[in-house]
Amino acid sequence: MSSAEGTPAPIILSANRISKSFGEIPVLFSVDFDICPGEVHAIIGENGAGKSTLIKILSGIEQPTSGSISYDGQTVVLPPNGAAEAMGIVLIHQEQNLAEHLTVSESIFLGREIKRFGFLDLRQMRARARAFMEMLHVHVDPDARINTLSVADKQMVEIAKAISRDARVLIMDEPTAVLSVAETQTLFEQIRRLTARGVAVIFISHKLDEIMELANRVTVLRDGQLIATVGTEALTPDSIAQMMVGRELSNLYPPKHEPDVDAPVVLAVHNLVAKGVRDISFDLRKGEILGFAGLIGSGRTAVAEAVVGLNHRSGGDITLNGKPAHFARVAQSVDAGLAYMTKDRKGKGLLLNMGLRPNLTLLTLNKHLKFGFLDGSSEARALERAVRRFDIRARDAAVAVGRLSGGNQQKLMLGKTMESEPDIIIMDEPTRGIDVGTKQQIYHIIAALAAEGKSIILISSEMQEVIGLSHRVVVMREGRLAGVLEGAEITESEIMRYAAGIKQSEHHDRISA
Amino acid sequence: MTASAPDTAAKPARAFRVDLKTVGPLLALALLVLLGISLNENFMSYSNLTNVLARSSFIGIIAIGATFVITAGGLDLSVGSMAAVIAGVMIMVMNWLIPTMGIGWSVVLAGMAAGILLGGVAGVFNGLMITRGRIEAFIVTLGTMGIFRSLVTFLANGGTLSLNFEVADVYRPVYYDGLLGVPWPIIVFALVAIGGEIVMRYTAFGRYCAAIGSNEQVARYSSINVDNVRLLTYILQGVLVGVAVLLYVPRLGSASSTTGVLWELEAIAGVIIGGTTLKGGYGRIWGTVVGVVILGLIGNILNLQSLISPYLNGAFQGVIIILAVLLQRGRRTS
Amino acid sequence: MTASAPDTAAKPARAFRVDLKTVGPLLALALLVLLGISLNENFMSYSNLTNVLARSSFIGIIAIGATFVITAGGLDLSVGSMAAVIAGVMIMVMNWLIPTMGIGWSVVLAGMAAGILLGGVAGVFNGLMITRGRIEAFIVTLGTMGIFRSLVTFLANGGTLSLNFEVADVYRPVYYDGLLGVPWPIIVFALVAIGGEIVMRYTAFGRYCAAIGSNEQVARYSSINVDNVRLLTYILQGVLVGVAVLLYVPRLGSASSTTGVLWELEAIAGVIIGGTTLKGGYGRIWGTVVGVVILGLIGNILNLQSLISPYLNGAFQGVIIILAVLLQRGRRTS
Amino acid sequence: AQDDKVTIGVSVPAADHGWTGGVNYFAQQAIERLGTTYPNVEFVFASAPDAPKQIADIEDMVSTRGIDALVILPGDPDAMTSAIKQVKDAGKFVTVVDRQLSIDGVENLYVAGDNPGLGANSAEYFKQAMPDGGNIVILRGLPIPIDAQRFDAFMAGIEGSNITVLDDEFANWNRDDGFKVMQDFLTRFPDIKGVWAQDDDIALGAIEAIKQAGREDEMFIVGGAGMQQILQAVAEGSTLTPIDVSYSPAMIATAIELTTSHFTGGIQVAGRYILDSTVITKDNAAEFLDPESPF
Ligand SMILES: Nc1ncnc2c1ncn2[C@@H]1O[C@H](COP(=O)(O)OP(=O)(O)OP(=O)(O)O)[C@@H](O)[C@H]1O
Ligand SMILES: Nc1ncnc2c1ncn2[C@@H]1O[C@H](COP(=O)(O)OP(=O)(O)OP(=O)(O)O)[C@@H](O)[C@H]1O
Ligand SMILES: [Mg+2]
Ligand SMILES: [Mg+2]
Repeated sequence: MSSAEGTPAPIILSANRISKSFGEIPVLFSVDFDICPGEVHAIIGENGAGKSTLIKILSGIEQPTSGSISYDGQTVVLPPNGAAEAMGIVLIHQEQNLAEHLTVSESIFLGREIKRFGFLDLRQMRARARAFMEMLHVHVDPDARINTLSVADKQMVEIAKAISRDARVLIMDEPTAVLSVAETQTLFEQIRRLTARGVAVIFISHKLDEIMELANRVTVLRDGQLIATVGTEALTPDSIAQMMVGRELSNLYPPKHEPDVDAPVVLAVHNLVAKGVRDISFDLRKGEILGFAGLIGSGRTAVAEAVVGLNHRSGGDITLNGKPAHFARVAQSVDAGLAYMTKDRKGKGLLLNMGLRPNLTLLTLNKHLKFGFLDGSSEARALERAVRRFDIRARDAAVAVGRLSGGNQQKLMLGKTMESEPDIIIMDEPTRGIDVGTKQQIYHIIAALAAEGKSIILISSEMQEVIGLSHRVVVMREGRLAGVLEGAEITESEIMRYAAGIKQSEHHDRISA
Repeated sequence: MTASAPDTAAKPARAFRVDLKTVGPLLALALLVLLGISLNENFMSYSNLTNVLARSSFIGIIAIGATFVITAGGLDLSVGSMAAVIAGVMIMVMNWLIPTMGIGWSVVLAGMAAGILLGGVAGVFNGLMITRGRIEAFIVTLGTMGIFRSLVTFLANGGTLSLNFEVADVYRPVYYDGLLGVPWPIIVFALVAIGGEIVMRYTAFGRYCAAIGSNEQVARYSSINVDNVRLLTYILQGVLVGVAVLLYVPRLGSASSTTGVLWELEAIAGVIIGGTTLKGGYGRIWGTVVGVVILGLIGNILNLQSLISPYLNGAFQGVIIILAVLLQRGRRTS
Repeated sequence: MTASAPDTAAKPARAFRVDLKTVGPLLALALLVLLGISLNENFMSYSNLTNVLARSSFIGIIAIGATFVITAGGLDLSVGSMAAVIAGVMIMVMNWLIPTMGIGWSVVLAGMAAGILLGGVAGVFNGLMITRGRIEAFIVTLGTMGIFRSLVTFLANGGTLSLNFEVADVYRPVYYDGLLGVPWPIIVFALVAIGGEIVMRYTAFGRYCAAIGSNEQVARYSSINVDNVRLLTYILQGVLVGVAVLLYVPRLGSASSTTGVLWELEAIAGVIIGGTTLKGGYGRIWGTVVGVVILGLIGNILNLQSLISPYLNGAFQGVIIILAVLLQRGRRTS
Repeated sequence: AQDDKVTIGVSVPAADHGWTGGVNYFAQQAIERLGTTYPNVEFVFASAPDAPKQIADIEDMVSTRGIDALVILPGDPDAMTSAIKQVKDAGKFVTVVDRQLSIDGVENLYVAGDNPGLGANSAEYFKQAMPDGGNIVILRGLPIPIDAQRFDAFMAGIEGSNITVLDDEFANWNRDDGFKVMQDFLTRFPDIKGVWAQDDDIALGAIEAIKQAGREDEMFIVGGAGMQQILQAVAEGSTLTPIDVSYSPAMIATAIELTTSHFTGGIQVAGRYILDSTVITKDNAAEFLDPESPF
């Protein structure tokens, strides 16, 4: 382990001509992959390319249909169900994998509890859990139950859990999808600390700048085929994207069409108070894309959920198209043309055991009634539309949603929300886990919607996305509105300054005065 | 049309299992029928089959309601006691109305209306305690199970409530007669089953039940009024218990504290043998029908043979129930 | 030490509710005790309290096993019948050993060993069918419920199995005597409860139960042997049923087909009143103890007064059960 | 230690079938009646679904209600014996009803029904009504000892006759089960001359099944316990239910009265009172009819 630094490092883990089929559907075709101690090896590829499948095979969760795995130079059959952890191969799943009823410290040590005299050493586990969380700069009580945490905090718990295991190979499947810049940087610090100690890290992300920053080598998959494995030095984000998508990617962000200055305000929120939200006011104009930026837990989601009636609102007024609106339930906001797309696709967005069709139409079933009964063909048409529009790729159209690749789940959820044909759309992390190619498509869709006169609130932890798309940006901090940025003010550093509390908005002071 | 969609996905190995999942209950049923035929030549007689189906109709109708409740992630333990109290009240209402309305169909219809109404009210009560009171369904319906059972014992003074004989004569045909030789209970059971299948598969309500049972949170975020849908399942359950009792009362014209004992267990067992999952999220009405008929046949077959000591009836029942589900066991692999 | 810890994270509004969740069952218990005191001055007498606790010990010990099963997302409906069959076999074994071993403690101890062993075997059977056979726990244990019940009826030839009187005299003190005036059943119950609490909270097994009940997949990916842990819960349940029967036999000295009827329902009710969730993932042993004692007190209180018609006992019970849980209803808001 | 206040505990099984329903009814009737007649006698009544609960009830009566006497119809006498003995040992007057405890000499007073007698008397009637023998079916109660006593006595009674028992099944002393089992017996056996249901609830269910099959002229049915509905038919000379065998749940009332008079009447009551399982025919049915009774 300690000899990580030297010259040609020995390969610690490799996949040799791995193929995998689910039933009759092939997903990986004879893929080779290897990783050395101290190295970060990134895997990139479109949604459904087979990245998660590959790393599941590398960690024993799935068994390959053909091909072999070598570990420490030995050909091995990895034990199933995460038992490979005992061998030093640790995986952070793409879909969060925590038991909701357990506490943070229970989750971190699940399966490898610290014991004293045969009994659990609760104190030590709690202390170490706290230490891990502090190391990651997360402010979460080790005794907090998982179901009280936000999606991002859960992700940080997953990371802490993985770091806590003495990994020799640490595999992370899109760990940063729900993290904002600051958390991502903390994570990277930890990854660098681990690689310095000789840990091998496999890293999957759709954020190409992260890849450029972190990875030593990059493996590109497309449709289950290995396209190339290249050293990062030889790459630019553009060239990676091209290898991934198989075509040139220009203009990730569409040109901004500023809405009319006198465009009417369609949604006005005044002095909103709710769980995790303290006195928030903002306006949304017709045809506008209003970005919401902030750190994890700054309350962006809480604002959205309070506005649409998913969470109890304890104060403040909401005006929709000039009329006061009180959404006691989501159904009312949907009817009023205001839709919210959650970022928690597993817990709140999709019914994982059901097919694509019932998931797509769940929000808008009433549109698919004929004489009061469900019209299957109308639902099928809706699915066809959504598949085309959002490029949902299910190798098997009848598959349960839980078996779709993460990105395709996200696209389906987008489709589901758009089915309600809202005038105002609140999108919470809309491109979570979506590949660059599709991201571009979605950005264009968003821009087109705005151009059509729809209004969009874009909550995103991906700074570039907020900057690239938004006409104005609201920055939140600790449940309050820290500032509103417009035009040329919308820059990364400016947003960060507000988000971190270095700068306070006079605008905000005015409102709360 | 859409129902089997999620299943076709699987790999060959799975495909076989998944097939079993659908065919499993039917296979168990077929095996039982073969067993019955081999034991007694009268088994396949028209009268025996109608007897069994007519008897199974009460539990069957109740179990169809239970399928909705369970699909939506709930549970109703009170149905047996509810049936008893509804039967008791129906009888009392009819007896009480005789002086004013005289003997005849009007009294019976009034009794029926009272029964359905009471079922609905009981369902509303269960449902409100569960949805608005936010108490576990198990506890609420365990509580009302005791309450309803006590109530009927109290009303019957520990004994039996008997329907006036003349009214009973008017009412009797509802159990014993039928249409074109098919007894009414079977017809009603079939209608409820078809209706249930349609509601489960071709209405928003059915879809919402599955969604709520699958993931309540997702349902809520999909603007489904979770509480109302859930409440509705309990009301539907109550009304269907009422319907079942409408067919039960004319059979013997009486109700006592023993009426409907353990019906809840039988209904739930029928639902689960039929392939609905107890944790919710997936319900199958036709499976329930098959499950209930399987249970009915087990009892019938036991009475048609002398090989098994009656002391071991329960063991035979237990073994068959487990085997019936073993035939479709692919399901739990997930 | 940790009990209230998980809650400290919450905001004030939550804190109050969460408080109720922990205190709820205790509050219900306190109210019942007050009711008892107001009804009868002998309620708080030493003999009455030890009577109630000793009686509750059977169900209590079984319910502690059920807490593990339910926490791990399972269910065991067979415990009542299992108790009957264990009691029957214990009695038969003891009667059968008398000629060889003579009257005395050795026979009793042999009987006890047989009881525990049989409980374990029954648990293994249930557990294997559920984990290896992949059949829903509801169905497996409904099946074995019938099988066990039949078995005891068969063994008793439809009647009663009675323990030889002289052996019964030797054995009797196990129920009726005690240590420092505390009857043995209460001592055993307390020990099992303390042991259960320790296992649930301070061992990996307890934690794995919660993890499996909360999310089986997560548990599996954490390299927990889900099947084995689950199997163990059923074995533990079986062994604890055995322990409960050890205390039951000296009290009644006999077993019949009616022994242990509906104990499963009472045990599950105790577990849930105590705050464990039926869907699994969260279990609380001390809550179960409180829940079972609440159930025991309800029966006692009904005997303390003559106000409520005995026909309405069940209704009173039902109402109290619902109220007891209503006091901790903050829970389901999530 | 005769205070002027006397407390009598009455413990019976829960009303889980028709006959025990009758027991509950008659016990409460007697308590109400005697309670008004003797203001200084207080009654404590409890009914229990199973043996542990019934033991709990009597424990509570002793430790919290201070009873002077206990009238008990033990649901499961073997299981109850030692608990009842404890009551006796605590110096209480004990009356046992219907079912014999497993050791002798515990009770002061025994008011007994005669379960074997019910079986034997019924068998006697079958032999007499079917001198040439023939096929019969038996619908049994629940698999508990009193059922076994009745059944064994009946089987012993018909031994040596030409009566063939085609099959027996449990009908759980319940009308619904009586109906189902009879339906299936009718399907299975084309030739049934007699049905021994040994309980009127079962008989009522079975009768409906027989009527449905239109075979009421082929056979007769003998129930038991003397339910009004059946007695009415017997009195009217029905061929389907030619007789009934008494096994009145009112025996509990007799026991309560006797026990009360032990305390109020100054008479020492003790010993055994056996209430016969009388065969009720058209001729003597009138004696047993009581329009007030719900049973
Ligand atoms: N258990 C499964 N059963 C059937 N098909 C599956 C299963 N798991 C994955 N697939 C299919 O395999 C393909 C590859 O999925 P995978 O999750 O590896 O993609 P990915 O590259 O990780 O995509 P993403 O970027 O969206 O996460 C997809 O078409 C998916 O639907
Ligand atoms: N401790 C908690 N208990 C219950 N719910 C909580 C808790 N913390 C947050 N939530 C809920 O979780 C959701 C996420 O809120 P949060 O304020 O963290 O969103 P956010 O700022 O968008 O975070 P992110 O940066 O991760 O997107 C909100 O609905 C909030 O009410
Ligand atoms: Mg993936
Ligand atoms: Mg038979």
